[in-house]
Amino acid sequence: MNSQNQTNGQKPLLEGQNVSKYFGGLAALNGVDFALYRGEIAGLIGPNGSGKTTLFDCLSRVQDISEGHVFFKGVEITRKKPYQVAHMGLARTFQVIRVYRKLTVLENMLLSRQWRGESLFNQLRPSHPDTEERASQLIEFLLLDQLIDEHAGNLSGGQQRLLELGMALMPDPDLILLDEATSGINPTLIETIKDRIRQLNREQGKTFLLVEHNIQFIADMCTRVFVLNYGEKLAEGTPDEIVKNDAVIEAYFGA
Amino acid sequence: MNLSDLILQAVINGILIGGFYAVMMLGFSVIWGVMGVINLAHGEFLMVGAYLTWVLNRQYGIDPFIALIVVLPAMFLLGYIFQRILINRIIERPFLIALLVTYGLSVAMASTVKLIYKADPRVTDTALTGFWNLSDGVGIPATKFYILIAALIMMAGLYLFLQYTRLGKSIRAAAQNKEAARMVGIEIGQVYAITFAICIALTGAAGALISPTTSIFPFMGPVLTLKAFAITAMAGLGNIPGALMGGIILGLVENLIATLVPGVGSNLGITSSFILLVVVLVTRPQGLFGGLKPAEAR
Amino acid sequence: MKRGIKVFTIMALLALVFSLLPGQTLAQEVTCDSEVVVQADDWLSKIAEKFYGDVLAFPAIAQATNAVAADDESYTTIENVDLIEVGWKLCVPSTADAEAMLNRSIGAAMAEVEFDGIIRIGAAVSETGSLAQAGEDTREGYDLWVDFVNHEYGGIQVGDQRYGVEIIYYDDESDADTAANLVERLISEDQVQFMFGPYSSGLTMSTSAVAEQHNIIFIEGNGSSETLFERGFQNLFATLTPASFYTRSAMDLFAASGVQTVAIAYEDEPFSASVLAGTQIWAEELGMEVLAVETYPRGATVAEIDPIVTKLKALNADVFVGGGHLNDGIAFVRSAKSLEYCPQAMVLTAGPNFPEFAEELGADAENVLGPTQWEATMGWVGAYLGTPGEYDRRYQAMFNSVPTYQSAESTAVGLALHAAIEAAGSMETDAVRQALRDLDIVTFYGPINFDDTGKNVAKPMASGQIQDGVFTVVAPSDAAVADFKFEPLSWCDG
Amino acid sequence: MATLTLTWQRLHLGRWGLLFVVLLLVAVPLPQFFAPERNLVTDSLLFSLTQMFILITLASNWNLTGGLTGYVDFGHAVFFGVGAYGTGILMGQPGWEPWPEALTLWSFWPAMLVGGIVAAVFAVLLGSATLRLKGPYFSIAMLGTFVAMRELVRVVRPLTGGGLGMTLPPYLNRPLFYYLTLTLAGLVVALMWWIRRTEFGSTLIAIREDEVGAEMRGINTTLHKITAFWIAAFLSGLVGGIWAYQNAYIDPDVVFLPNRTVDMVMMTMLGGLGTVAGPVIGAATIYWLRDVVWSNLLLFHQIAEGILLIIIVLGAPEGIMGVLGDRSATSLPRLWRKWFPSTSSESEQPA
Repeated sequence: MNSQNQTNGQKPLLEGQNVSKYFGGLAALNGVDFALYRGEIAGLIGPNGSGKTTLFDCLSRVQDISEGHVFFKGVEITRKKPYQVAHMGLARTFQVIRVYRKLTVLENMLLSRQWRGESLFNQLRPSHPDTEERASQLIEFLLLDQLIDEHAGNLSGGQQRLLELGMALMPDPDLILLDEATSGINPTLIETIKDRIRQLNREQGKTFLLVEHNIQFIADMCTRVFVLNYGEKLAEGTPDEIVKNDAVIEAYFGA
Repeated sequence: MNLSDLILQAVINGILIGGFYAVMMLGFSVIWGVMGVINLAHGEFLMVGAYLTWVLNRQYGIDPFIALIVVLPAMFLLGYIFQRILINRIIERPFLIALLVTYGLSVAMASTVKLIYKADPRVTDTALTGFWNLSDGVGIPATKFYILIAALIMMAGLYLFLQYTRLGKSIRAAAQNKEAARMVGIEIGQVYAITFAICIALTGAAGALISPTTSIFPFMGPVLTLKAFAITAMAGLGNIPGALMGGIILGLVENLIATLVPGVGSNLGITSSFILLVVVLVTRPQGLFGGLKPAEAR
Repeated sequence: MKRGIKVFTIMALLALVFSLLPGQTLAQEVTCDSEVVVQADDWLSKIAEKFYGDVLAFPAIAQATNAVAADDESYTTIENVDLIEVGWKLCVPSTADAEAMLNRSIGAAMAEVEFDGIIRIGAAVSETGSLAQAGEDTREGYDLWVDFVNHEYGGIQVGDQRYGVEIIYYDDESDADTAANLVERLISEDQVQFMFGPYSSGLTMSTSAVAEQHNIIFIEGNGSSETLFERGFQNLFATLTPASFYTRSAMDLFAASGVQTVAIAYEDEPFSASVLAGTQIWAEELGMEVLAVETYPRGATVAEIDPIVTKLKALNADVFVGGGHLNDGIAFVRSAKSLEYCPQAMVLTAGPNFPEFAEELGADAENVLGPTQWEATMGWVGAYLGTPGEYDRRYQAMFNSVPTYQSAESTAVGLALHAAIEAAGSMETDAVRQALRDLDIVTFYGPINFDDTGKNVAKPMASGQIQDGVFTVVAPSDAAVADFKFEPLSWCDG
Repeated sequence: MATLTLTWQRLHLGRWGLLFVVLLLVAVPLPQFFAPERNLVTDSLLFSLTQMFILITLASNWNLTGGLTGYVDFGHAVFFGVGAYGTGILMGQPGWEPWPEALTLWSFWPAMLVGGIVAAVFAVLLGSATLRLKGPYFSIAMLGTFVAMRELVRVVRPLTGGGLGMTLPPYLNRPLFYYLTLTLAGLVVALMWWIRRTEFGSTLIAIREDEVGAEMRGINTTLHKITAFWIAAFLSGLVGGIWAYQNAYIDPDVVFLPNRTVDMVMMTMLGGLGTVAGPVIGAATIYWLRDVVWSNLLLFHQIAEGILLIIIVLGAPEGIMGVLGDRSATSLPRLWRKWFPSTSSESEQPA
């Protein structure tokens, strides 16, 4: 379907123009251009330190973008605050798991609801039943319903990743950035995660951008793959194109 | 004595007191840098050092500067003991715990000293007095100059120690990265104890140095702790050149404002230094001069 | 490195041993006739009563207990004879021993002094905190008066009855909240009939308000800030000369010596502030010019004082007047010396009159002037405690330390109450208040005569100068014992 | 009975809530037993309780920023001070030309209220700068602000009377202050309890747990932090005003008392950081402890207090609530491990 998207010239959901990030002297990102279209599952790969997570941080505005522009739904978000970007419907997970360890699974989910247009005053009441409803549905959907009142800190790494995925889905975003969604997770769970992602993409047309070391995962899931190396975009294309690409092979295996 | 002379004198005072500030806060800053403990009992350790000096000075007529020979090791031991029985328990715990425990320690120490020596203010006598007149009335107070020298020597000593000795290196290693330090077989507990002991020795020495210039009394600690706090935050943790810079900056700011703004006396001196601190913190949380370790919340 | 630590350790231990030398007391040989364990609401005089039939013999018990406590852990050392705790084990010597200790015959004494009751007086003084040291002086002053009334004067005469006195102390920790609360407690729980003041104007501020509210007479000798008396309180009386008069006599001296200009710098807290406010007034009256008025914060160290001294040095006024308490007084002299600040004369509002001042500063203290409420050398001949000299001896015998004027004015507080009650012939607040208003007596401390606001307007404030290491009264002429030396400070060449 | 328990559960009060309500029921009629001659409830008792309520209020306020939001504020007393001086200046009559006549000789209630508002505004301005700092740096910055304010008050002599301080019309109606502070304490605790249950409360905890995460999940952390900050400041400002009026006299040293902040922290710690009941229990405990300690060991009480603090903090970092909370806290070996962690163990997680 994404092929059509590109052919009928639909505006990209997320677009980066010449995105660059410098730490002091060295460039973590150097003029990266990319476009992401509604309803696709794209992959972002590259050797360690190639700037994948930095790119995510820039997109979700945790880190300032030194140069270039980022557009989300046609709106420039280059200088927006993280929470504003989140309000616009961009959610992400983290390579280093970020859950509220001292809060229960349910509370974690409730806190990740859509906050757009909520005045502080409205928040001076307990969570809305609908929010709780949605939260418990998602928790079920992610097979965490036994742990719903468990402190997030007590969950296993894999369960925490699922919880993070849930927290990312909670505000019903249009685009979800998954950072190392499968690292340190046992294979069966990986399959679960795959199913969930596919299901969401199929049924709700959610767009995904995955950062992965696990090439197999990428190959299975993605229709398009970007390859970063030393902060520059090395290649872009379908998974099989990428695995055949010499530059990529060199970058990975230094052959 | 015209305005320029006045400013000159203020600058001299500022630099001299700055030297003292530097050596006074160095222990505080290194302890914070190496073991992440914010020692609110810092001023009290200084006070103990000062009282020890006073006893030596009054009972045995030992000059404060010579008393250092005794004060340093005595405070070293004191520091070592305190680290082993108390500070050990608060390392690597939320900083709030360290703050409260050391605060409790400060209260206990001050009141104990008050119990032994009463609350009367004391002062020591040194042979190194005088005033070297440069131009009409402007000059260098000798005692404070010698204090500055002593301070510089001690700081240089600590610097060399940290840079070149094996122990010093392992202390820096521990500050940079505990785990790695453990891996390469550094006995971290011992390193911490020695570090703390050295810092307290230094602090006690600072007490000895200040004793002839101002009155010492059991409750003199908190003000100094505050200043150590301020300078550390400005200078960066455990950064010796930074400490000197920070100390002198604070000294200059205090003196210039107090000397040049009419009517406000030295009230604004302190205020301004703290406003300066807040500004520095907000604009440059890692401190002005970097430091032993990246200044992140512990 | 390990050996290094060992060497350090040994030296360090030595040093620590040195540092712990002071504070040793010799225990004299005492045999306990019997021993008691303190019960709830016991106090020493009560126990004394029980064993000797003499309320006033309690010092013997305290002395004996302390003596044995020195080498027997099971006994408790009594820090403060007015405060003993349940469960303490006390040593009660035989009557003979007790008489030996008090060197007077007990029981016999009782024959003449049989109290018809005890007047309970409350006082919150600072045992700890920033004001601890002056607080101690205050308390010792009160204790001396209590000792005098109970053991010598034989109780306060009210009509045809004689009352002993007892002061209940609490520690206000130099903290206003605590002080106020303690006064509340003294008045409404311990049911004291009269209140004595704490040390410092700040604490007197909050405590006197409480007493006023309860309509309890509140006499104080250590809060001289003018603001105290501008609140229209009925029950507040102060024996000491108000702060604004502190430097009066010194200023007169300067005027006589042809001083033209004055520089002022003071610790920014109520007492010093009013002293220096007064100084400005006198300076103008006497036609002197005030070149600068500077302030420095409380608890100032060399860091805060150096800039001030530098500034004043530049202005180069004839004399310097300033200071606040003993701490910054000492710091100021040292700072002035180190920067060679040489006014023709230096007046420190508090400091020179403390023995510690000359003691600590040695030669540097020479020629420094300071106001004093009272000195042992003064010429007053008073009712009750006799001359200042006699008071001095009595005080030294009791506390083996030299009395400061804080102690003297505190004792005077007691005497004022004493005189007023006897004059009123009653202990009713209104009667006593009236008696206090009418009071016009001369004591060892000087004349006491309160105006409507409760200030003691009768007593002049003296000025003293450190001469040959001794604080010597040099003004006013009727109190002076030596001439004012208008000579340069020790670190200045004339 | 059954229905009652049901409604009870619906209130989500929990056992501490119950205790709180019971205490309130006891406290309210207390002054009615006021009978000095019978010495049942004396002025002194009322005054002590008043001070205790003040401490409870302050501790709870501190807990809002320090406990829930995780921003350890070592200068919170500055808002108390601003409130106190705000009230003092409005009630007094500073002889200073530029100061408008309209802003003098107010009566207590409006003065107190405005004092609180001033404190809140000050908090918003201050917070927008200092709340960017993390961990101890925030603490230092606030400590610095505290000291700076104290000295500034000295310097603005014509308005504040400088070191001379200023006197307020003395009005020592203990029952009044008792009820006033009781009400305030009650309100504050109720507010904390409510906030803790609301989304706002959870977002604060989220900020404490992981600020970046919270921000990225759509929470406007800055706004929430500052809100919590000024709410606490406002309440502390009110307390300051009350205190000033009750003490009838203010000067920089009695108002800007460093120990005041430390007390708040200490009490919250003892009770339990970030819990609603914690500050209340902590404040009450320490206040009465002090009462006992200071009246019995005159010379040693400060030493005792210092050591006590150390023991509390090392012994029970989660405070009384924590100890009551986890059952295993009573198992000795665990306590031993908790109290004497060997330095080489990574057991403790950072704040």
